[in-house]
Amino acid sequence: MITLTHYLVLTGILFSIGLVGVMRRTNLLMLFFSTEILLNAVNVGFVAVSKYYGDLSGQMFSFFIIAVAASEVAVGLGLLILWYKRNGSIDLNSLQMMKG
Amino acid sequence: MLEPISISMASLNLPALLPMAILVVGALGVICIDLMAKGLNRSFYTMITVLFILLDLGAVIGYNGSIRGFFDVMLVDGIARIAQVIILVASAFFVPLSLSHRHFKEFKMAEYYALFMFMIVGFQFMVASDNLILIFLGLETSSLALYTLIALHNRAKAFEAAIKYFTMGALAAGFYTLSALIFYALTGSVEIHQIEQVLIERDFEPLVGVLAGTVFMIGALGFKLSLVPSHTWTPDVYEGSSAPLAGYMSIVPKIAGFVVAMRLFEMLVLSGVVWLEYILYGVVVLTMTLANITALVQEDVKRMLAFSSISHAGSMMAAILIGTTQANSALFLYWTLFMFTNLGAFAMLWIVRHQKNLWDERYQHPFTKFSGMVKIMPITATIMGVFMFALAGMPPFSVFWGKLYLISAAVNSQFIWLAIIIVLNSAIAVYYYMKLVIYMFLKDPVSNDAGIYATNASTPLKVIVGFAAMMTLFAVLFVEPLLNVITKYVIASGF
Amino acid sequence: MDHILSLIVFFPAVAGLLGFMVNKDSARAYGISVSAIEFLLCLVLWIGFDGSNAGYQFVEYSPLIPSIGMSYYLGVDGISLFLALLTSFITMIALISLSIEKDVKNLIISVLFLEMTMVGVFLILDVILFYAFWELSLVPMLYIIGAWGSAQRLYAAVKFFLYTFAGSVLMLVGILYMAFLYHDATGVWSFALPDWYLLQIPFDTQLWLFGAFFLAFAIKVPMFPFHTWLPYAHGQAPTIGSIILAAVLLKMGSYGFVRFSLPLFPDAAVYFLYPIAIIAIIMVIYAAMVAYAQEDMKQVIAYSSISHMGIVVLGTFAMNAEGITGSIFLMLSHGIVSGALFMLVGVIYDRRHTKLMKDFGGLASVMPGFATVYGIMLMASVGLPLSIGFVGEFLSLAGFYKVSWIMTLLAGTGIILGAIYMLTLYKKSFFGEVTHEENKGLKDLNGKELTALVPLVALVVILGVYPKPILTTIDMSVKKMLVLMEKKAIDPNTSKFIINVNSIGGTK
Amino acid sequence: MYEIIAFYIFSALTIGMFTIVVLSKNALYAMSALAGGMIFISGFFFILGAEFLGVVQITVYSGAVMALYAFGMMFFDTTRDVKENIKNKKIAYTLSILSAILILAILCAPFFSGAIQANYPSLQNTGNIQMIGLVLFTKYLVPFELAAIMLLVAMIAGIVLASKKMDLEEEMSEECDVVKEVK
Amino acid sequence: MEKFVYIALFAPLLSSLLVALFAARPKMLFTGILASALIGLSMVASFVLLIDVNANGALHVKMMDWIDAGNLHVPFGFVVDQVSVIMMVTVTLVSTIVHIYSIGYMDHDKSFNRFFSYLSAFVFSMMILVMSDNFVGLFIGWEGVGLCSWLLIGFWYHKHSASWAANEAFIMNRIADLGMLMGLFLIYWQIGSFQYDIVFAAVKSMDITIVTTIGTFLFIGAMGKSAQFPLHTWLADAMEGPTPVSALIHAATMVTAGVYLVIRCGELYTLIPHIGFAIASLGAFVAVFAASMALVNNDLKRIIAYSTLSQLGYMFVAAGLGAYWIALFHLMTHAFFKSLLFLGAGNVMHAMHDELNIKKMGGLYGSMKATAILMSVASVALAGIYPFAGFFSKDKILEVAFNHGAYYLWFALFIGAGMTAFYSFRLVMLVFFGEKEHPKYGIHPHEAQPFVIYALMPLGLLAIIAGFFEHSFEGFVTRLLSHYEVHLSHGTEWALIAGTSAIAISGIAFAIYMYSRGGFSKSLENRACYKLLINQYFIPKLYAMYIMRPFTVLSHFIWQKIDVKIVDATVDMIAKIVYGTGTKTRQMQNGNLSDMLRWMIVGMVVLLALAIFYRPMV
Repeated sequence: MITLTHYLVLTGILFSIGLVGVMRRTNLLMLFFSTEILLNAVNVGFVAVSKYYGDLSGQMFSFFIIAVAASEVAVGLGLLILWYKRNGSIDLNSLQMMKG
Repeated sequence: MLEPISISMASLNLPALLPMAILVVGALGVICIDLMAKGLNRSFYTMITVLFILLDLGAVIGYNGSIRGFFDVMLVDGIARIAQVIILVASAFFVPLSLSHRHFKEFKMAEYYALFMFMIVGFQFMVASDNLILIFLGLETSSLALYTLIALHNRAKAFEAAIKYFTMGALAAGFYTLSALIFYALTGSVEIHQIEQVLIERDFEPLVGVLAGTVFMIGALGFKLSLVPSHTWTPDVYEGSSAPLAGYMSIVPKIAGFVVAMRLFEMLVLSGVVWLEYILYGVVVLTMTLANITALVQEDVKRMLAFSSISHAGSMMAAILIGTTQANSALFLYWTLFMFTNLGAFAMLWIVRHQKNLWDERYQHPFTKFSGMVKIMPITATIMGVFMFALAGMPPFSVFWGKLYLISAAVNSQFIWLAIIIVLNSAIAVYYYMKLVIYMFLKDPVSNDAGIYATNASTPLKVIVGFAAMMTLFAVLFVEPLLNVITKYVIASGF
Repeated sequence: MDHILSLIVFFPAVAGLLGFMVNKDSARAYGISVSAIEFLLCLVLWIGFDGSNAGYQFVEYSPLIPSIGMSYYLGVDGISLFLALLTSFITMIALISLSIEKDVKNLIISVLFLEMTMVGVFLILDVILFYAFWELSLVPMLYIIGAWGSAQRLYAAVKFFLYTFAGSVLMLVGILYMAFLYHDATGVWSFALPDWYLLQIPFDTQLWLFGAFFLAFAIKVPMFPFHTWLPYAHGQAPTIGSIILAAVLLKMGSYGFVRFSLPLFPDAAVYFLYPIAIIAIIMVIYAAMVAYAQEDMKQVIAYSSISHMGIVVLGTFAMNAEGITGSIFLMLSHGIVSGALFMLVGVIYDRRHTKLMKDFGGLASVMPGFATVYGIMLMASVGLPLSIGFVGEFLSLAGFYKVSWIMTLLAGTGIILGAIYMLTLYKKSFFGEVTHEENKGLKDLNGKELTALVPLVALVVILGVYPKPILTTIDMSVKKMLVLMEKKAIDPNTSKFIINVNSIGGTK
Repeated sequence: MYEIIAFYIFSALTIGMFTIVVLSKNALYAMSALAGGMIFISGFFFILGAEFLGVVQITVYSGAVMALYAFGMMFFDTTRDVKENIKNKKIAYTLSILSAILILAILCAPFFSGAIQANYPSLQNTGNIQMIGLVLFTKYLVPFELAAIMLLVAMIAGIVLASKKMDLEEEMSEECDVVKEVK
Repeated sequence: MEKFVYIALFAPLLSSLLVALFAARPKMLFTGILASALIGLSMVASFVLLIDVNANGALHVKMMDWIDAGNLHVPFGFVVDQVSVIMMVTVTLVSTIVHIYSIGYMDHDKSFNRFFSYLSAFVFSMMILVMSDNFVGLFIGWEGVGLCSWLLIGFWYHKHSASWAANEAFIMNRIADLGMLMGLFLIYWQIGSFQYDIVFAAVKSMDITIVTTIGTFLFIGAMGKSAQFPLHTWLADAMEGPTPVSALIHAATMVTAGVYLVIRCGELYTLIPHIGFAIASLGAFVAVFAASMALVNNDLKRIIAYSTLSQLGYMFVAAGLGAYWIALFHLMTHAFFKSLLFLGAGNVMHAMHDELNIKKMGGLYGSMKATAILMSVASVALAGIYPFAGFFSKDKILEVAFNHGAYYLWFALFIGAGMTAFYSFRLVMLVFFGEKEHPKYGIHPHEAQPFVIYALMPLGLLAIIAGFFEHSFEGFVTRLLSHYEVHLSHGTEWALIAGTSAIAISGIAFAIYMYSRGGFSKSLENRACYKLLINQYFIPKLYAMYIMRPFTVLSHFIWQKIDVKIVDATVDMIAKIVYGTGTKTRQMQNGNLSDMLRWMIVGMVVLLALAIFYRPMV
């Protein structure tokens, strides 16, 4: 029997994978991929809990998360394009102008 | 099968949505005008924006409906209203900073103003709800708009700032959703008041779950409030943004964040989750101290102010930690006073902005830039000095009264050590504020040309700075009425 | 006379603001006029002051932030009256003696603002506003030291500022905690000092609160080991800065002890009496020895200030009318004398641009008038009877004798050591042959300097011979305070102690 | 039984895909894996009876988002292997492992409760999409509108950021009436 | 009579202030005359008061209140009783003569006017000292004479030695003054008043230990002013001042203030005879100790200074043993002949162009007859030869010591008397008789101006005849002071007188014999005891080595090591640590996005770990 815990653990695993990506990716585009993983992981959890409680709020949350994810992609890519036009690189290490 | 649904319009309480609607209309209107008439002057857009903000403000102040609205998604309680007023007032003052002497590309774009208004809408939703979904959406709306606004400054540094802010924001969004998930899993609800109810019913069991949810929420809000260790974006983003936006960022997103934090954390702290109290204590102390200490060694005024605003935010978290009515009132009082002072400080930076980095390759506003300013522009230097003293918590300038009230709240709730840490931090902080004063007043000028300092000065900017200076100087006179209003609303909303 | 205190407090600030309109050439005259008017106002205050009334007079009260209990509350009693007078007097004299040309307008405006804050500290009865004035006084001083000081001025100014600022932040917590206690006891918020006086505080709490206030005052006084900002501040400050710093600013600390530490926390004050007395004695001896080792004339006087302030602290903590009255009088006399001494150093510095004693010698023959005034001030400084310095020192030590004779003896060595470093200073710079060619052509005191110095000399003698009118007025308020302390003490032993140290007989 | 098998298969696939996303050196692989992973996630949605979300997941993510990423990737010319200069790998991996353990430890805790009264119960005899619609257009109408605004913001942002207006040189973007040069 | 009190007191002040107006001007003769006249006026007033007191008893005057705080009330009050009036007369008399003398002596000094201002100021201070009716008033005068002494010793301030000596005198006196202050405080807190009459009335019923303490503290004060061992070194060094100063301050008046104090507090000291005996012992020791140093010294003024020291010792013996009137009597006679001796020495110095080494003089009798005679008279009086003044007073002191059964004291004084006679005449012989050494140094001595000599005449006369007033003096002052009963048989008394006279005469004779034959052989100078004496028992060196130097070193150490390196460095270190932490924490802000993200995750990990492993639930 697949319980809620199964889904939550899956969520945890996926979220952790996302964190790994966030921490190790230095290509900004691929770093954004990792953030998508984070949101997707949470989506699974929400739907599972929603199902478990028979409550729709979770699904709603998921729905909006998907919307947010889509918006983020648009803005994020826009920023990346700007940066790329200016610097010719989307490597994270090129973002070193400001520090200290 | 589904029942037909009948909903009375009155129960929706649509006026609660009116303020946001006004700005949405404004934003859309601005875009439409841009489509129809190209090349309108920035002053037009600025003033239209200010007008809409004022209308919005009127709607917020004039609102007298019930607290709940629209299927209980909206929550227009006291703190929501105060926070909105602060957000709108701050916006109304920061937007006109676009009317600088120099012309900047972004201020010519109608999109800038539209995004600005959308951003405000996002913040307003954030504070006027206790539904985690709506809060999330508000947060994201405002954040996305803000990232764009930063990038619109169109400098390499601005892009860098925007990307850094964006990426960290995405991670924070992940934390937020995970936290919401945990709370949802715990309680089956995404509304803070219901979460509270269920948690209390179950006596916070399983505690580890509650704490995990809290931890991720600290992560998410901590990013917004720039709490250590999620604060690292702050100086870079402030440096990369234009001064008006940086100043804006030091005030408005944070007050929105504080309201959410207040709704969520205080509920937990006051219900006896000691763990959170300890953690918040630690975070508060760490944030204040670390930011202060790092600010000491900054070479750029803007970065210094960034660290200083981190530190101020840290001491505001103390208000949430304390959690009494007085502390919460102190938070809003402090932030109002801090708003005027920071408005002044950043507006000053905006005024003295120069096209080229004449003083330092790396920094736009290095301390050396301000050397001997009192000899060249005595009044400017004096006003800047007043802002610095105010930020340092020097009596009788504005921030002092906020700090006083906050420490008083701490003392009255027996948080003596917290109070001591706060004041010790202000003793450290005074050094870096003083550093600017020392540069301005006690060093010899590098150049005697007043022109290079005032390249960006214009009448609107001067008026704004003058207003901010007045508010800073004579804060003592309006602390009482302000406090009365704030306390009234804070009590009304049960905090 | 209803609002004379407000007038006295804010007149210099308003005048300072208007001073921005005054042309640079006339700034000095403007400054002198304003400070003279301020001094006259203070004199009017003294004339109007009812010497037989020990309580607060000319009280002005209006609520400012009622929801936290803060009010605009002014009042003057025998203790603060003369300190306010001293402030206005010294400011006037300092401005008369002013010899700086650079940015003189800014300087004068700063001094006027400083005057406001100093007078404010002495006359305000609302603790929050007291704190505000207290902190605010640092700002003009920072500017004065930092902008017109000598080579190391930035370091000195910053050190002065940070040290004293850092010291007083804990006081803020203390103040707020007092307010909390007051609210707890009465259900009303109040920051009015006379209200607080009536509050009885548990013993342990008193200890903590005493500590919080103590640090602020101790740094300001400055007490060992918190004194190291002072030599730098004095060493680097321009003459006018040193004068005001030594004459008035340091008194704010000792005034704080009298005004706050003793009447608010009598038990704690008695409890901490011996540690503080030991620190005071260390101050006296240590600072005197360090002063002896100095090569810079100004540093000698700077350290001598520490030494004298040690006696002030000792007198204050004697807890009897003699000691406290004496210490307040000593504050006045030290204000006048150290102010004059710094002014004198300034005179010679203006001429020679050095303050090192080895650069002088034989000045007595070149500048006899200067040497005479210096000598008079020196004798006042070492506490010669019939000079102003004796009365306070005698009373302070006499007062403390009742508490502990051995400590008084140790502190009394300050009299000897004071003579040693002062006479050495005088010998090195004034006696002997004129060894440096540059010194041969030095001009004696000019009219401006004489105008500034003669009133000081006159006061030194007049108040030395006839201190009674001042002493009785102070004494009245001090006695009232002592009665209060005795009545409100929690620990019966404290009351007993206070009664005992105030009565004749029974000491060993 | 069927659910168990599906869960494990989808789990394995998703985890695998996402692992490829975060570890692959090739951006194209990573993107493809991401797209795959998202589709497999929609599989969970279907398993859990959230058909509407499953569909949205596929359209929005696999359709819109991935398309955007694909365009971006072409623009950035990262179809080849990406050289990543990862600093402090050890710290990153230690942190990763730690965070994974902690998150899992917490999510393993049984913190759901049976005594929860569903606020918006899914009815047995109503389709998922119907129910969603019902809730979305009553309770969540305001968030829905806000989401619309957010998408509008994103759209404007995307357009503005990528538009020619932002191509101007830095110096040109700041005009001044009086130009003063200072040495 | 009150007005005479004020005249006696304020005429010197007026003189000082008036003359001070011209202090910076070149010499003006009238300042000297004015000062002398005003001091003379004071003297006249004092004599009037003397007569009045003799007739009507003591006079109390309260001028005004001075200090009023707590229970402490100190007025400016004056008492003119038998003791103070004697002191007043002595002081003003000697002062007047010294003033007149100084007109001649300071003739060529460019600071002529200043000198008279200081000198009159001194007289004023001394008058306050003796006339005050309370201890604090006495302390005013006490410190005031100290100040004037400082001014006058350092009068020729361009001389390093003079200013050094001035400071030494002041500081040494301050050390003693502290003791006195402590005594005053103790009196105050015991009795609540400083008035003599109240205090002396109260001490009778007080705990004896407290009285002892008070007596000790007061005597410490007296030791400083009267230069008793170990605070004696300043007196010899004080000879750097102009000679009239030495005559007035360091012989006749100020240095006797200590004795005056003990006499004044006689009622107190009679209660504590053990302290009195200690005082007497110290006095006897100093009498011999100082005389021994005078034996070998070659400095004209230092010899006289040591002699003064020695005579002060005699006075303390008398006072300590309770013979207050005898002490006072010796104080008075000593004032006359000792000032005469000094003033004569001043003449010699003038004649010798400020040469002080008596070995370089000799044979001055030829050119300075009057001075020689006057000095000889003074020396004889000092030696205590009948019928000169010194005989009466000094002999009495020896009698007292013997009578008291303190034979050691008596013996010491007895030896001292011999030494006194010897060194006095050694001086007379070396200066006025014997070989003329001065022509070798190109000096042509000449007698002082006639008015100077005339001015000295009264002193000479008094040195001769003052002793004959013994009985009337005794009768006068014992109205206030206690009587001193001598319980010796007439035979013993006569034997004592004979013995004392014999040793004095033999001392004189030995001196004359030795020095008329050219003095002692040079080889004596290599002896250890000579070295010891000529170096003043090495005490000044000891002070320099073991007090002054360590003090200086310690002061520098405290400043440079403790104050700068520890106290200040600690403060700076705190600031540096905070600042240094800033440079460290700044590295957290390295601008790398990856690190920023990691920091966020670190925060989460830490908090999660805390959430799992640390969950306080209070």
